[in-house]
Amino acid sequence: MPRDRSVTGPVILPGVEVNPDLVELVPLGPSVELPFFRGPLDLLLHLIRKNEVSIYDIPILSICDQYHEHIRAMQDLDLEVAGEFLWMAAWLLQLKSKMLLPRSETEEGDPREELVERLLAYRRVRELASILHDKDLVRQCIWPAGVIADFGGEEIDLDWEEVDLQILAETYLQVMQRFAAAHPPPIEVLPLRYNVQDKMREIYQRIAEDDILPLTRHLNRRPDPEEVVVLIVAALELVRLGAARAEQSVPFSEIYLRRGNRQLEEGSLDRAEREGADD
Amino acid sequence: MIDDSLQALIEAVLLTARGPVTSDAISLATDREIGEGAIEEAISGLAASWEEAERGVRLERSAGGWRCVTPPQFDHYLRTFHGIASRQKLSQAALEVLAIVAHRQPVTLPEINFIRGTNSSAVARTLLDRRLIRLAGRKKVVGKPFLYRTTKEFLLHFGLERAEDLPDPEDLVEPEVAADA
Amino acid sequence: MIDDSLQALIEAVLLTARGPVTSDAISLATDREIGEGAIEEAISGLAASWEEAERGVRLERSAGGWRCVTPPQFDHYLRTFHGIASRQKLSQAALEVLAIVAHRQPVTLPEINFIRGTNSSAVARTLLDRRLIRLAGRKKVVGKPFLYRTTKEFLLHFGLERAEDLPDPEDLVEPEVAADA
Repeated sequence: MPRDRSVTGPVILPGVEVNPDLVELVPLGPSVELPFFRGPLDLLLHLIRKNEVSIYDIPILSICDQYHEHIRAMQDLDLEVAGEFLWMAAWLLQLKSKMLLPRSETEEGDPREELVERLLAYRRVRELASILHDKDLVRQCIWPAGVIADFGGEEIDLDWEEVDLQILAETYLQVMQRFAAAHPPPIEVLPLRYNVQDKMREIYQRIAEDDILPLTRHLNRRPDPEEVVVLIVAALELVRLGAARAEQSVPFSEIYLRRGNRQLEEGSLDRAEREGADD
Repeated sequence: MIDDSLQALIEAVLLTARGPVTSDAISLATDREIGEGAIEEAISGLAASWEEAERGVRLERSAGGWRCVTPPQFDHYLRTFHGIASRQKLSQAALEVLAIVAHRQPVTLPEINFIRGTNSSAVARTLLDRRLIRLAGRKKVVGKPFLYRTTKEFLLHFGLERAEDLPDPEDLVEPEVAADA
Repeated sequence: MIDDSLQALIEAVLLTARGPVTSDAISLATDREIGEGAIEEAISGLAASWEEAERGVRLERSAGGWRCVTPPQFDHYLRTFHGIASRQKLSQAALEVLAIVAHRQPVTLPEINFIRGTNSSAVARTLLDRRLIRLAGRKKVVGKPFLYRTTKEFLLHFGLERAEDLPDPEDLVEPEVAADA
C-alpha cells in the first residue's frame, strides 16, 4: 500500500515498549528505529502511556512540553510534520495556558475535557483495530470453496447489494474507454497553411535574383513538414512548366534549381495552377 | 504429513481449484515433500469414499487430472438455487447499461447500443423489470426512440436524493483525496 | 427426500455457491418441499461432521449465511498451489478506518478524519479498492460528503454475521478505565 501522506512523524526514543504489530518501524540508520505516529492523537496516547498517567487527568504541562519536543525531533530529522500535528501542538499550548490560570478564573468545567473525549474515542478505535488485526491474520488463511456446478458455465455476476457509486462509476469509465478505443477520433484534415502558388512565386523570385537555389538545403531549413511538402510540389510544378531547371550531379547530392527557359508573368501562375489541376 | 491430513489437504485443493488438478501440481504445492504416487493414492481413496457415501460432490478423472463435479441428480435443484441466487445479481452487461443510463440520462437505446457496440435491448428490458431504469418520453429524432432514466429505486439504492447528486465518475475513480487536500 | 440425500444436496449447493447461502434460499430451491427448519438442522449436522473428521473444508456462518471454507492450516499449500505469493496484510491505518466505519456506519470521511485526528482519504481509497468498505450515498450536510459502510466482503473476510457482532470497544477498555480512576 502506498504510504499514507498523512502518516508522518517519528518519535520514540529507544527503550519504549511498542506493540510491534501495530507500529510500522522506519529504519533510519543502523542504530535508530523510529515508529511512525499516525497522527497527533496516536502520539499523545503514546506519551500518556509512557508517562504512566491517567487519561482522565493528563498533566498537560509536562505532556505539552514532551509533545513539542517530539515535534522538534521530527523537524530535526527533516520529516515532514503534517498540519494536524502542529494544530494539536497549538491546542496543547492553549490548554497549558488555561491550566496555569487559577481554576476559578477559567470558564466552567475542565479545559481538558474535549481532549480527553477525543483521546478516549480514538483509543476505542485502536482497540477495535487491534482486534481486527488479529482476526485479519487468521482470516487471511481461509479460502472459499468454489466447485463449478456441472450444468453450465459460470457467470461472474455482481451482487446488486454490493454495487455502489464507485463500481457504477468504474463501469461507466470502462465502457467509455472501450468506446473510445473502438472509435478513434477521425483524422482531421486541416486547411493547408501554405499555398503552392505562393511557394512557386517565392522560388521563382529566388532563382531570378540569385540564378541558383540549393533545394535540399532550402528544404532542410524549414522545420514544418507541411511547408516542405508544399515547397517540393511548387518546385516540381515550376520544373514542369519549364520555368525552372533541376540539376543533380550525383545521386543523393544537392539538387540545384536554376532559371528555366520560360518566363513566368504575373497571372500566369494562376493559370499554371488551373492547368495543373486539369491534368 | 500423515494420511488424514494429506487427504484433507487434497480435498482443500480440489474444492478450491477451478479446473482439473493433476497429482503433479499438488506434489509441487507441497514442495515435493509428498511424491506424486502417494498423492495419486490419496486421491483415489478420496474418490472412492466420496462415491460410497451419498455426497454432494464426486471426483472424476478428466483432461489428465481430477476435478470435482456435482452428481447429476441434483441438477434440477442446483439450477433452481443458482437461478434464485442470480436474482440479486447484476450481470456485467446490465451494470454497463445501468452505468450509461445513470451518467448520460436521458438516453435512448440506439445511443446505448452505439456506446456499447452491441445490442442492449434484452438487458434494458431486465433493468426495466427490476425497476432500476424507466421510460421517460421519446426523443424527437427519426424513429422517436424511447428515452431512459434511472428510477427512484435506483437513487434509493445508492443513497441519493436526486439524479444530479450522482458524482462525476472521474472524481470517484480519481480518489476523494483531491477534493480533500 | 431422505436425510442423506438432503445433506448431499446441501453440500452440493454450498460447494457451488459463490457467497454465503441462507437456509431460506435452499428451501426455495426445493420449492419449499423441505422447510427451513429441516435444512438448518441438516446444515448443522453437516458442519458438525466436517468439524469432527480431519477435512479439507469447514462450514462457517458469516454475512448472514453459511459457506464452505478451508481450514487455515492449509493456507501455505493452497497459496503455493494457486500461485499466490502472499496476501496483503491490512495496515494499522486501514484497520483503524475499518474499525470506525464498522462501528459508526454510515460515516463520512471528515468524521473519520476527526476521530483519527489525521487525514484518512488515501486509506479509505485502499479499502474501497479492496471492497471492504463501500460508498453508501451522501450525507445531507454542506458539501454532501459521501457516506461509507462496510461490505459483505468485510463480513466474509472477518467471519462475521453482522457488523454489529464486532465486540464493542467500549467494553474492552472498561477495566483500564477503572484502573485509571
